[in-house]
Amino acid sequence: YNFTYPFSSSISTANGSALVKIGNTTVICGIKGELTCPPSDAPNKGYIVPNVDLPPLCSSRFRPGPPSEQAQVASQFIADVIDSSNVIQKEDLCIEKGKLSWVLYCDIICLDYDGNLLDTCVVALLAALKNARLPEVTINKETDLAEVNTDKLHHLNVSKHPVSSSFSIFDNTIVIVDPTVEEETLSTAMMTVVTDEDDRLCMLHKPGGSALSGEKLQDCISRAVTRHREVSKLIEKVMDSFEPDK
Amino acid sequence: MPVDTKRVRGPEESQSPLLFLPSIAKKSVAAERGRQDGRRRGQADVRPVFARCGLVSQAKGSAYIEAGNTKLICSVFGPREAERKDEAGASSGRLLCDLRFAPFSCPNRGAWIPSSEDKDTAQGLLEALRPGVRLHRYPRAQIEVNVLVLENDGSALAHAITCASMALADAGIEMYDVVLGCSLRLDGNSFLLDPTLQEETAGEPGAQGSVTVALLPSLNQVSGLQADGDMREDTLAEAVRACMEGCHKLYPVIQRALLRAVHKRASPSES
Amino acid sequence: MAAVQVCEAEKVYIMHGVRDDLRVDGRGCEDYRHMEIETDVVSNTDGSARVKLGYTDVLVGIKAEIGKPKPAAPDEGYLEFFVDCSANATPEFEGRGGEELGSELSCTLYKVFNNVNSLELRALCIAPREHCWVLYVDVLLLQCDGNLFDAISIAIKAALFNTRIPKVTITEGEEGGAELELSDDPYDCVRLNVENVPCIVTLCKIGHRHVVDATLQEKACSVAGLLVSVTHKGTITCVRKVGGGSLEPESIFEMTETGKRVGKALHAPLMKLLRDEEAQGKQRQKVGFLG
Amino acid sequence: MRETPLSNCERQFLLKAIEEKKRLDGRQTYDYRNIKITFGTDYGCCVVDVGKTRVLAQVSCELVAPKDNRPTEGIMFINLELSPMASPAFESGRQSELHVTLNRLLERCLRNSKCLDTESLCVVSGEKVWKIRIDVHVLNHDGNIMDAASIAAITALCHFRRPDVGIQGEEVTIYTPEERDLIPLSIYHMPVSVSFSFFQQGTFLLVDPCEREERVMDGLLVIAMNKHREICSIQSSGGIMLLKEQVLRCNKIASVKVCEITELINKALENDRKVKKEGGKFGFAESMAKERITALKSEIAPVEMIDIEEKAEDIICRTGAPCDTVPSPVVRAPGTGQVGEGLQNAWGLDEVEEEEEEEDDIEQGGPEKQPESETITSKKGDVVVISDSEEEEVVILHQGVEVKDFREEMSSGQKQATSASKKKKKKRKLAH
Amino acid sequence: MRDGPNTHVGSMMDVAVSPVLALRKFGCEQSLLSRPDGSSSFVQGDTSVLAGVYGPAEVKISKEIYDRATLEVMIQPKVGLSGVRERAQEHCVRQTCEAALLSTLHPRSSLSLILQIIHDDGSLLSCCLNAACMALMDAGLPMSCLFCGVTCAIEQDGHIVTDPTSQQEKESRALMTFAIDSAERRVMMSSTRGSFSVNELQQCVALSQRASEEIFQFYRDSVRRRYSKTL
Repeated sequence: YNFTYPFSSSISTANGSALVKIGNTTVICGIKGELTCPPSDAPNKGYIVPNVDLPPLCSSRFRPGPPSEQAQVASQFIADVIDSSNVIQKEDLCIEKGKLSWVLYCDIICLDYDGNLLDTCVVALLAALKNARLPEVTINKETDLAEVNTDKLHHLNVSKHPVSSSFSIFDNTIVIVDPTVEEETLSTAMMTVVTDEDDRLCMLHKPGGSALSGEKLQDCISRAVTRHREVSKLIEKVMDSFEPDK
Repeated sequence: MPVDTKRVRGPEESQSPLLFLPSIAKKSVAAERGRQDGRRRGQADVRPVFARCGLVSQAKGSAYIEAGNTKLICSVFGPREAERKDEAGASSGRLLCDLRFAPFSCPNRGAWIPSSEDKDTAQGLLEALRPGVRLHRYPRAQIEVNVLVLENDGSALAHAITCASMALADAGIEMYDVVLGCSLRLDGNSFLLDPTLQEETAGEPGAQGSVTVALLPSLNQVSGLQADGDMREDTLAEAVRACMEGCHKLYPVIQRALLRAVHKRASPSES
Repeated sequence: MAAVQVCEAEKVYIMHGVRDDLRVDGRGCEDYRHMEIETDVVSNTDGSARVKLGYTDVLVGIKAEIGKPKPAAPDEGYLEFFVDCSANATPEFEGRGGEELGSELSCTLYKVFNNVNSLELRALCIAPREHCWVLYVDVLLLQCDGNLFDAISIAIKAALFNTRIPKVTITEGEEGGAELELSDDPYDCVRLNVENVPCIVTLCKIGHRHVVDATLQEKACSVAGLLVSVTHKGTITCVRKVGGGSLEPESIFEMTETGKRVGKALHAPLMKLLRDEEAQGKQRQKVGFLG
Repeated sequence: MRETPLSNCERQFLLKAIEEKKRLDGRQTYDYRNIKITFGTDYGCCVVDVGKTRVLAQVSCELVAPKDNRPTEGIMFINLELSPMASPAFESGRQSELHVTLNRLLERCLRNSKCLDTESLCVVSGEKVWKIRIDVHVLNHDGNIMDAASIAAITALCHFRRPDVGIQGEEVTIYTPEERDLIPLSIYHMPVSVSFSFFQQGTFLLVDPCEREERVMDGLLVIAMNKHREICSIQSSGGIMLLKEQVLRCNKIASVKVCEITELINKALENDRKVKKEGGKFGFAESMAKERITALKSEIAPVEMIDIEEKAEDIICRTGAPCDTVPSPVVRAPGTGQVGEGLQNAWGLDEVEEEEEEEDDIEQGGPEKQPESETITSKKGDVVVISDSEEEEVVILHQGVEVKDFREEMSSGQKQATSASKKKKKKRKLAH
Repeated sequence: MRDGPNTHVGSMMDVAVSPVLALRKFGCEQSLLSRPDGSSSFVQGDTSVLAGVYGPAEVKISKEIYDRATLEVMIQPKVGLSGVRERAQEHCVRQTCEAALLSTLHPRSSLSLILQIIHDDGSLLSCCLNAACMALMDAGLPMSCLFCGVTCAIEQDGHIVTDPTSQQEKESRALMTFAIDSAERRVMMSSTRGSFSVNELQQCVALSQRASEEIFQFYRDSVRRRYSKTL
């Protein structure tokens, strides 16, 4: 592994934010909560809207304009991770059934692209969610309008801690953990395993590429489990060191 | 209605919780003599600035600047082969500027698609930078400047100018001089130099205005000037002078940051 | 922007001329070209004007529509600007070519009108938080021969002068909601106070002097210019540096000074002209687009 | 990708054939190609083949707010998609001229002819109406897309059933098909378009041109008509001048063709209804030609699961449990607002390097405790740079990065070594 | 010109039916469209996908890769425009095809694969993969191996279901789709939803490998049948 440096930075305009650096890859995640009507098919749920942006700023391979295919795939990956792992119970985001709920916009921007984007994004998302605080909202019974109390801030209830580990595979023989951008382009396949704290898998994402046997898969999974322990310990420590300050 | 099919979509409408704040009388900034962060009005008081070069490993040059809560990151790519080949680009290079605000950079969430105002800010950035760069040294090439505002707490354009010129210098692009930006808010009869977002938006209605100046400090040339609001000619002149003074205060800091970056580049080869 | 190629010798000629306060077309440094203004040229708008400045030709139409006020200013109406650079003006605008210039022009117009004094926005409010008038200002470039900003700003002022917004009365609807009723009488309308609407003066630095109302040739000789928008009282609502060069601080001060002086002098005859034209009323011979 | 251009001799051959009243596929001048309509398993979905041209139509619906000026009318939305599958010349995401023309023609044929009773789609006046959306995908382009699309669209509309709604006070509930039967749309008439192509300045006329013929034609006349011989839309394009008699003749032909096609559609609908009622097999799976040599079907294939579990267990056991002991991350005292720490390497790398890392850590630990980012404060106008802490810090942070870069170079060799060792490990496992 | 719609009645595979662990009836038709260089429609139960392949052909300069062919995959949903979810599926299918195709044999050229969803009744991604493989075969593109897609769902009670319908998908706790290669039956692609244990994963992998045998046998049969006349 390269080094992991999660800096939980404080962007005061966002409800929660985190800057994470793995090796040279740097990613910032900002969370902003807004109020909306809950979806009609699930009136007791809120929304989580993750989007990954790869601006031309982070590497010369990205062009300005609408998000590239890679950014879209990364966005969908993060959305799937949120769905599969239940990192936040969407029911927790509901304020009043059928009337009002939170929508969390999780905007993830890559500042420096040097491979292993997905892992960095997942760590950034998790750290930002853990550090996000939303104001209290009550519905005024008389006027039927929402009232926001910015003095009372609540943490989100982060129920699961998914951590992802990416591997670069070279022809079913060599497996490299935490690949850099060079290693990613040279590899014949990529694989990302997302695990949670109960050692269950949330995601086994291998978008094609050279084939891998079941044994090899198992090997990667057990590495991912170990990796999960390291990373979650790290996030916890960072969060702990934060709390006394506030 | 066109929908953005290239991003994960949320609900069709959502409102910022800030709109639902119980309507407590907003704290009036103007009533106080001083400023909220302890700086004084009318004085060339710039917020503490933290600047650093060379953060983005993939870019030719990059810079990060933090002034108060305003945080910006900038990276520079190029010179590389120009994409548009028209006659105008034959003799001198093209400078391309892209300035974006992160969706979470403002109190109200912004959209991903840049508004025309963002484009205008980028245009202002381009006009301020262009006089400082020796573009004729890069015929048929283009230099790309990308600025991302991570958090906007006022004076975003001014700091974007400073940050971008640092990144250009870090990338080793030939320049006449660094370009420094400074902005000012005219509130009533007093100046607020390097205003915060609150100072930019709040204030008494009436005599108001804002001025942003870009300066080439060692040549003493103004490379960019934008002002709006309602002001007299002499107040404008005074405001421009105040901004220039602010730029000069910034100058040694930027110089130091650049020097440090050069030292850093030189040292690994020695060791 | 539509640019012309000017050779070195011509540049020197123009620069020397400017130094001696004599320009290619015989004007002095602070003189405008011949200007023609006609209002009420497009019948299906609420206000319109056409301005010809030399060969520059712009048409402005204003449409008033009822909209919702912006949450930040619930008791004010607002203006929307759109500048259309059609391929009519120059073939360079074909396709998407004119888009950039158009958005730059409209952004500047937003800035120019971004202050409380230039237009009484409160008068455009119908019901706070609910309804207000939105003025859609559409600018069409018919021909470009330099100094677009000035021509557009004058045309907008004339069109705003010409704008008539129908009166609106609010009645209680049967279900408790307010209903809006537009007055049918074309003479029962609101006029806007355009006294304070600023005009833009663009100054181009050529050599050591600066000129107003530069033609395309003159523009090609200057490295930088300053755009100053001035009200009739002489206050400045917007300043922008344009062009790729830089300016000395002293010359900026000089240029704003000139801008203010020229701008202030521009307002009085303009208002007089507009009033005269209106006074002629129906008898006025419409020139229209054939003239 | 670009379309393969048509060669001159091909063009001449085609024109010559038309002059001799012959067509490539052996049809007569006024003949249509074979029209085949098949339905999907769900309502409002059909595939129409006109010769080799194939079009898929799907109707869907949702509740939306009506348009302000038409508060009691439902909305009909038509979207024709030229899928890149149909022809290499079609690009996805870009609106070509052909695309716009066809969309507009289809809209005029269906929406402007008011074939659908939009008022019956109103649920709550001014608040909720049904929006009927017709998606037409062109799957294979062999000429005369317009006719195929119009047949597909109207057939899908006739086939479609929308769910029933109930209104209780302000609540609008949509019933599932199990609760209440689905309701068909009320269709006033069935407009079908017929295309005529003209050659040699209008001297020769062909019905239902195929792709080759479309490429050599001079002009096109599209007439949309229903079986009551009411013209719904008519458009000529291609810049030919037609005589009045020619248009009238086309009209006559069209009325005959439309009747035939309507008959066919009704028959197909009837057939589908019957099959559905009898509980027989239907859907695309059934409509697939069994007799073709290119097609094959298989019955339900069982998958044995006997030793799956053992196999899975086996794999897991062989790889062994992940190591439980995790090196604890080194956490330094947090600074004023930012925390940064390095994590030690977990496995594989040499001890020497780990030592080196620790050295970094120590170096880094020091300054980071100090407050960050104070550069200038101005006192009475002059600049004082409190740069000691910052300078040091910047230096260190940079060193962090550089050391890493440096290490990367250094350790690239090691990395290979580690991966090689991994490889060995795996081989050993396999050898078990 | 490829062989036309000759008539030939083949024998149906008739095997004992087990209600839980089975692939639904599946069928395939190749070269059914006239324009594309290769086309196929693959039907699994009620799920149906149509695939068309163009290429190798001229490539746009901006997309040119100097040592191999550029593969583009487009998935067209039945209703509306394709969004981010389709983009992620396209990405999976593209990388799987790229691994199987010997694209170095056609440098500086373009291959495009278009998948049109005809009907979605569960196991959509695996049906897309199967249709893609058949279309690539039909187009006669050189491949190092074949691949097939298998979807497994884990129900709430822990039972594994192969080739689930959309109803089963909705009720399931976790859903996995694998692409299996024909050479060594290894996992080429994997895409999952929901959380599951390692053991469950390995069971599903093993199951998919078993199920892939059936599909490859089907591939073989259909190709044999198709070329039976020309032999």
